[in-house]
Amino acid sequence: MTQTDPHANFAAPETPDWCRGCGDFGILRALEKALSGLGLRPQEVVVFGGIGCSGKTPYYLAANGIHTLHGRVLPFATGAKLANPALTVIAAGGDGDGLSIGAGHFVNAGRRNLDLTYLFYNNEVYGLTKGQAAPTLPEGAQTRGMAAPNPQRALDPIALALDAGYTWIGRGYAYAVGELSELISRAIRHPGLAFLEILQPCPHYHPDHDKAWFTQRLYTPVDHDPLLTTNDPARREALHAAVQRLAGQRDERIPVGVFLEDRVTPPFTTALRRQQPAWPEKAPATTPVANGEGQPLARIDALLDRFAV
Amino acid sequence: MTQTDPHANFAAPETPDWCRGCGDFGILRALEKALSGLGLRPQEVVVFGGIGCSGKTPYYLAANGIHTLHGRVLPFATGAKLANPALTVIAAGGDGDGLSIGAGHFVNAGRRNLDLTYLFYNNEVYGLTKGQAAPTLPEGAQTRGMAAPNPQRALDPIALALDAGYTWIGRGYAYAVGELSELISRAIRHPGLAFLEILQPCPHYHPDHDKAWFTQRLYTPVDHDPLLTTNDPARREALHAAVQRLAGQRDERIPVGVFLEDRVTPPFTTALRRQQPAWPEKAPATTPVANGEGQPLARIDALLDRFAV
Amino acid sequence: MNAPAPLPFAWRIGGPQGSGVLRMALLFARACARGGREIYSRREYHSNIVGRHSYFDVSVAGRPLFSHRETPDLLVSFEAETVARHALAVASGGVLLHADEPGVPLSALRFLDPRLREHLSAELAAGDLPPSTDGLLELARRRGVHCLALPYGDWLARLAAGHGGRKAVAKTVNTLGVAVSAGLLDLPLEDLLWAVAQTFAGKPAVIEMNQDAARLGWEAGRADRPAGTAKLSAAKRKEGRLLLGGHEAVALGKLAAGLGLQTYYPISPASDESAFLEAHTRLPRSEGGPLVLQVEDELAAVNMAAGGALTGARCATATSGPGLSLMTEGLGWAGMNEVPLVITHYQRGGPSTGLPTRTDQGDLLFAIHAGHGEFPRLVLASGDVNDAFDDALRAFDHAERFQLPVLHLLDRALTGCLQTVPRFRPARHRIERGRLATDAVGAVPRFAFTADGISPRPLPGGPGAPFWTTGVEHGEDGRVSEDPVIREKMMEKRARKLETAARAIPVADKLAEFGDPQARLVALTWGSTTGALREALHFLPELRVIQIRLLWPFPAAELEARLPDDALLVVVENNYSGQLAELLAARTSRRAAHWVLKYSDRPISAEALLPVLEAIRDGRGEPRMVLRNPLE
Amino acid sequence: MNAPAPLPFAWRIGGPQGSGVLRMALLFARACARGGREIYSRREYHSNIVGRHSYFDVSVAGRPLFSHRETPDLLVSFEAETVARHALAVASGGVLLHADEPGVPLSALRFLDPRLREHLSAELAAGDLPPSTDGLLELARRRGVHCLALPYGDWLARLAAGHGGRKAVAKTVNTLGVAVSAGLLDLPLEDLLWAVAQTFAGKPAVIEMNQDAARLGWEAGRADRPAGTAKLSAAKRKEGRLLLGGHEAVALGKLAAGLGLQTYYPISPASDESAFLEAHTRLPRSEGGPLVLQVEDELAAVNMAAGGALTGARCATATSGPGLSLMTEGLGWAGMNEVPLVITHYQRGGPSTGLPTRTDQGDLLFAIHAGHGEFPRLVLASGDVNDAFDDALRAFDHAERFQLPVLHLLDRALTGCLQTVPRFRPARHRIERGRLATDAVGAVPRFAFTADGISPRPLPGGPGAPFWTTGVEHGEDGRVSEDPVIREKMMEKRARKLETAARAIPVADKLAEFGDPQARLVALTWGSTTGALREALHFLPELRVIQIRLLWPFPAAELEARLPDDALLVVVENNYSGQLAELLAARTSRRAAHWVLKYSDRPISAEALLPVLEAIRDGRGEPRMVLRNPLE
Ligand SMILES: Cc1ncc(C[n+]2csc(CCOP(=O)(O)OP(=O)(O)O)c2C)c(N)n1
Ligand SMILES: Cc1ncc(C[n+]2csc(CCOP(=O)(O)OP(=O)(O)O)c2C)c(N)n1
Ligand code: SF4
Ligand code: SF4
Ligand SMILES: [Mg+2]
Ligand SMILES: [Mg+2]
Repeated sequence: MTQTDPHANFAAPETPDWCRGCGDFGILRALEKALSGLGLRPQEVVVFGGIGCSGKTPYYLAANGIHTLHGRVLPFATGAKLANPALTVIAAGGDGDGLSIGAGHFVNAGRRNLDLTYLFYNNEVYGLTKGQAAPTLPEGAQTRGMAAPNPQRALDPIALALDAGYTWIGRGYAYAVGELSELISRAIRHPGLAFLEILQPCPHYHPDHDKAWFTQRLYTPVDHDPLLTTNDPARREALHAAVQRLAGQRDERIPVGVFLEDRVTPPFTTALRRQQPAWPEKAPATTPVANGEGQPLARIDALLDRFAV
Repeated sequence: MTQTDPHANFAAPETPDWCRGCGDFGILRALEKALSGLGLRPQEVVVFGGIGCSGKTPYYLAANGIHTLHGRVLPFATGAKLANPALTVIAAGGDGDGLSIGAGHFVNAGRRNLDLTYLFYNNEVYGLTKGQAAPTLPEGAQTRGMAAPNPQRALDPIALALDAGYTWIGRGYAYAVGELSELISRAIRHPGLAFLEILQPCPHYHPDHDKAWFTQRLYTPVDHDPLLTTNDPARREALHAAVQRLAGQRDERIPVGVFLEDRVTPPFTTALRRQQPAWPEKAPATTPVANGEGQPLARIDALLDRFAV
Repeated sequence: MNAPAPLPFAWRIGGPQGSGVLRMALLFARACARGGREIYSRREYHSNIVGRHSYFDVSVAGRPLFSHRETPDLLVSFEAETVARHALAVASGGVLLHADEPGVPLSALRFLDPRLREHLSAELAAGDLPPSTDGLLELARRRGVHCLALPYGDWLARLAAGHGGRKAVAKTVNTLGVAVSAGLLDLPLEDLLWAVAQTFAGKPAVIEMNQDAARLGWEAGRADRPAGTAKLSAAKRKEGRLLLGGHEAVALGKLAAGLGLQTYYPISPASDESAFLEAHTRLPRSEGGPLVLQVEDELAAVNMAAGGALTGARCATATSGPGLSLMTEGLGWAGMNEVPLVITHYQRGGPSTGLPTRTDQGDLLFAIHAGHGEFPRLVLASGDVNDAFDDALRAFDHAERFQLPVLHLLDRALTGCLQTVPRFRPARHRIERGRLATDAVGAVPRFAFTADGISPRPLPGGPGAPFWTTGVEHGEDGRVSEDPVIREKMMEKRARKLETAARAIPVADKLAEFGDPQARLVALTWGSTTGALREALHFLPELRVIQIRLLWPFPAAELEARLPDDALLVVVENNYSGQLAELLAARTSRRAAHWVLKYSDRPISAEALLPVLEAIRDGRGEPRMVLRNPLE
Repeated sequence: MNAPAPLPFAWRIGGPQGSGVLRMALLFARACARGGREIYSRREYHSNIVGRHSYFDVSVAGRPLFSHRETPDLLVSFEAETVARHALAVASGGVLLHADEPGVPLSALRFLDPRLREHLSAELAAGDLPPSTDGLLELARRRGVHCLALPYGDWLARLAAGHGGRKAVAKTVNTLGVAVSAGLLDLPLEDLLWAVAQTFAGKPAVIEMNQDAARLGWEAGRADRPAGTAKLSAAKRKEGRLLLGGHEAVALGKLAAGLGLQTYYPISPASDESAFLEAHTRLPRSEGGPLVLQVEDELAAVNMAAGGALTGARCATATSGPGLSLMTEGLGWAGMNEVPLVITHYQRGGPSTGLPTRTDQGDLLFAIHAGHGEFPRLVLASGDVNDAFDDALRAFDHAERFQLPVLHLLDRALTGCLQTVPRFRPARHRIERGRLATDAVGAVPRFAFTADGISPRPLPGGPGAPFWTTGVEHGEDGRVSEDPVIREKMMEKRARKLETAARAIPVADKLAEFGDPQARLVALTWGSTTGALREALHFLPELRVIQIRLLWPFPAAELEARLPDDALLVVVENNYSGQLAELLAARTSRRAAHWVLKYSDRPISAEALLPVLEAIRDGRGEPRMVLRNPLE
């Protein structure tokens, strides 16, 4: 992250076509604010969107915006970050995108502590396809788009992110723009894989969970210390158990804030350098492949010699 | 499960083409034993295999054997069980099959407490494609098929199964055929979704983890009570925490046995009957669709009336 | 168009998504159909939940209709964006209903496409008019369009009195607009009131309120009738008809077929079918009924359905666009394992996410070749709502008789349409379940080599012995075999099934012919574009239309036998590359002389097709002719 | 074969998987190549880790070779199953080396395919011989094969003394067998010893032990030479040659191209390439070097590579069979977003899991049509190891110049082969990176409409302004647009790139011609089957061969221009349905008169092809001729 051009404006002129009152507006504003507050240059920020109402986020930001495929936002973002580690890479996608069709990537991304920020919009429904149950919708719930109560049980994104190995985990709320923007900044600043669940009201299909519903329930746990700075297995176990407990609270009281900030697990860089010591300095995206005449710069002579007869 | 024809022989005449000493032999024998011990009829048992050395299991069993696609063993098994709930349905697949390419299904199957048994062969490698790292291989480990140490971290199948919602969770060891067969029986008898991790030595690609390695480490926790018979959240939380702790032990001491047996969570049947009260009695596979003359039995007249003009 | 007399009457309604446009189109269509008339309508909408523009065209006539019109005789609008988008499309002599409100500058319409804004501004500038909706109304007037400003606000105020206030009645504005148009057209009030009752069925207070609005609007319309406006006065009622869309017809066909399990992952426009099924799983059926399950992705959907089909249930999945791409591997597995699996594929604008709510016929060659390796499959495509029901029902018979996956293709135009059709008669259908292994002793192996390639199919839990199947190449017993001779025989066996299917399927299910069998000008098409050609036949008697319904195996011999040597072949398709034309070239000795294509992902209408076909008839056609309409 | 003189010498070795067959074939091939000879070898193995049968054919000659032979002149075997499978294939007059051990009944060979067991038993019964390996040896002898029983056990006992005992030397049995064959063939001992040193490089003790075994075996072979055995005596050494396989050539080509990121999911046979790359990421390169990452599945692999390519890195993924099916959606995204992405696809036996370790050319039409909707892509196919290197290198240039996904097809026969080729000369290549947006002010939008369809490509972090891309249809600025006119223009722009590519790619990269340009008999092919045809040219001078290297866009005009009106077209393919023949029919005015196909998923050899081509030449050919060999 280059720290020039502070407070660039990340708002794009495009008009969002979200429904009135959609939580996505708040998230967009919080993200703009966070990016601008971090003093990032729009050229060096790449926001990848999944497919869904949420996935439209990059359209409305003045940063590089890549609208990907349903469920594949993490692979795209991962590829970009590997190829050009100097970029600030953010993945934004819905709960269906992330935990239903994208669940395999969700889980496997946790195996690589790559410096990405994953914003997971939890509205408990499929917005853009007209209100079906998302994998975060509790069993028995029935939203406006459904013909019958949900027969399937909900997955808990925080618990799964923890199991999968994400090293920064938090939860925010779409309408609390200030707090959310602060959480996003912290997630971006974290030098590993950050997962931020954002509780996002969908007034169109899930009107029960409106502002009032959330306001009654949200709280910031004061006694929770998310920092992991020691390799002591007991501390890790205790912290994991605490995060699991926080994750489980989704009914009467819903905690928000930073749940885990693991400063101990080495970044993926460490592992990658074992294979490719030139990374990240000589990144695939920015290292020339040909000289002035177009001749390949890669030297494969020694390798060819192995096949010589 | 029909209880006629007890002790049918489930051994097929086919010669397995696994390597000498492969843990898969033990699993095969344990499975034969369990099926036979449960007094199941071969015709009513369907074993679905993933793709991998492990996925070949159904070839060698005298039960219906469906060799599916890499990573898709759970969807196939789910479809069969939904269509014909009278069948005993078992899914058998590798760790790559289940947690890498199949991780999305692994996680989402947990949302449906369907009466399936999932045997997950954990050998920490991709056997059939020549020894690459499975998603269960720890970071830094290097097996015989790998050019460099594993740059990615391991996933914990037990922790993920727990958080995904599997209602029976256990771990067994391939060479302990008697115990394993008992675990498989219990998993099959569980009326919901059962997950059994099987520690499976792969002498060919992962010779470090041989019999001796395992024998030194395996133990059965005596003080762990896997039964959940109450809806009391505190008990559930405590049990989950205990399972998480057991899951985490994979180095010096490795627990085996039943970790969770949740008798409280209702089977998927309950939820499905809300949509389709005729299920499971009138199952899709066994309910006639036409009368003697071939005329459709479904009566759509009332529905057509709605569109009448 | 050279023969204005028999043109169907064209009505259009537009408005932002979420404002009730779909329901109002249905209301109007119902009212017209109730009066004995036939309907065909098309729907356009954005990939958005609320706010972006959508519109509906409803064509009405005394004869069966299969195509919409691009130039409405009457436009119902409520706000400025609809006026801006459609004012220039209204047929000269037609009527434009708009809210009696101040004009809006085009620049204030946030969802108007920049290209369209420029286009309209240029038109306005050429007419020395301001870049606003007022300017556009004036331009319409100059073209002979009657623009009627409706005092929706005043009317709502009047209705508010009897129905709980302004807020409660706000939504009846739609009904008012529709009712005014009904009055203008002399549509019988009782048909309108019936349609209102149908449309709000189950909500008596809402019905009452909207019927009041309907009366109010209808009277106003009658009073305001511009001279020369078309009449849709009372006609003879016709019994035994349905008004519905393609996805509903497919769902009904599947239910009639005895669907046991439908798995799906939400996707536009396919999920409309699954939503309909989900709402109707409990329909009286002799016994049992389908399970309809939303699963985690399309990979799960296709393979779960295959897993179910293996046990003997009739199983299907339905998808669109990217969903089919993800089902490719599962399709191949079903092909290799000879599993009867039905995949209903609703084509939408591609590639990639494409235009999820627009129509396209771009997936034909993909459907035929999807999947690595070579395996038999059937590909059917429906041309209208009738076909959709029949094909959905038959797809299961094909799948079970020939033991292979069946891809049933539709396109968004067909799903989103409303069409009047004769009531479906499932009882006339004879279900065929194919060859099942009934021997208690599993004497015949699962993949036994047979003359027609079809082996008796055992079911788990059934009378036979257990069986094996695998996506790996296998012997007759379903166990892996890498033997070269077994491999050859198994490839030949599977391929033979396709020949068997080609022999067994009646030619009428392979292709449908319309128009003069002697005509030299022959239009070939598939899918919903058939409709525009069938409609065109009314105006171009020297045309003959052949609709290919079975696309794979391609009915090459049957088609060639029907084409005289001197036939002038025109292929009409809703895609860029002319995929049927490519099939024709690959599979027959014939070539299309002209390709008429449309790839703006709006459906082809008879209206747009006619001048092109006339040009071709008159020797003025280009080899490749693209249908365009900048105002759709 | 009608001209025995110039036939390459054919050597075969067989044994269970995991027993070192691959290494021994390499050892023999190296020894021969070292002596100035050219090599082509083919590999057959089961989808299994240890125990099932595998074998290797090595052809040797003084001229470049591109095809194997199906009837070895010399067979090296160590155990009964190899004898059983290959005894009947050895050319009459050839040599069969087997272990001096008691015969084994065929029924005791647990991995012998039942069909083959029956076939062999029938042959034996016909000759009044017992159903055992002894019977088969006798049958071979009757056909004039010299069967030499080798005392491997005794030799190992001798070697054991000097090298740490029986167990330590057990594996040298392989070297012994190879060395006996080398001695029999009069192959210079020093070449053999050099090859041993190469093959066990880095393990001095192992080299020494195996060189001792080599000497021992070689002497024994020299002593035992049956009269008339071919000689591979010392020839002139040739410098500047390589001996390698297709996947290694591809990996080298990618490295030369400046590969930045290769993502992959393990799959046979594609992952051999990635494994090779993983082992060589640290190769000296001016600066940097590729990342090679095993990811969670093929969906991740293709989309991660696309994500990397978006940033300007040269990115690729490699897969086979089912992997490509899963990449279909990602391919379409890259097409829609004009991302330079290279997908290397190693075809294997399909459909479904198919025959993962056998060869097939069944994915051509799938590669061309994969993905819903219509978008441009390039499809290249390599015919041999030379092509593999060139195409891998060029694929990136194509991808970046035309901003589209490039599918580089290979087939298992080509990956699994070993071929001697002139040393690659990457320095002669001129890398082209296409049009990049270099303006600091991003004046030109990402998808600007241009005459050739190619827009300057901005990179994130680069000098331009930020840009947008989306799989939804979009305007020049990369933002979603559902405007019908923009849609049309964007479809046209993307399609134009394919025309641009077709114009820009030199004809020599589109098709390669071999043989007499005047010959009437023209064989068309693609992929590794080219090799058999090139080899056949030596025996059939009235043949002309055209290899299609660029399959999409199909070089129809260039091909037609090269085909005289009276050309007799024969298509040769390793698949069931004749996919190139289908393309030919769809895209040109020509039809293949004969289809020569092989779909046992074993490669086509010149040996099998020749009689068929002769029959065609002589007017005795059938339209469809299937090559079969029950013993492969
Ligand atoms: C492969 C594929 N399947 C299905 C779809 C259709 N689709 C578009 S958005 C969406 C779900 C959106 O839900 P979610 O990810 O929760 O996002 P939200 O709209 O709620 O923000 C689906 C299923 C698609 N685009 N691609
Ligand atoms: C879609 C797809 N990708 C890749 C493969 C190749 N493949 C076959 S087995 C296998 C992995 C096997 O590993 P695991 O699931 O752990 O099973 P094991 O062999 O270890 O029992 C892979 C990647 C495939 N068959 N299909
Ligand atoms: S449907 Fe829901 S998530 Fe989508 S834009 Fe509307 S309110 Fe937001
Ligand atoms: S490779 Fe490993 S898992 Fe596969 S058969 Fe051999 S020992 Fe078993
Ligand atoms: Mg959502
Ligand atoms: Mg494994």
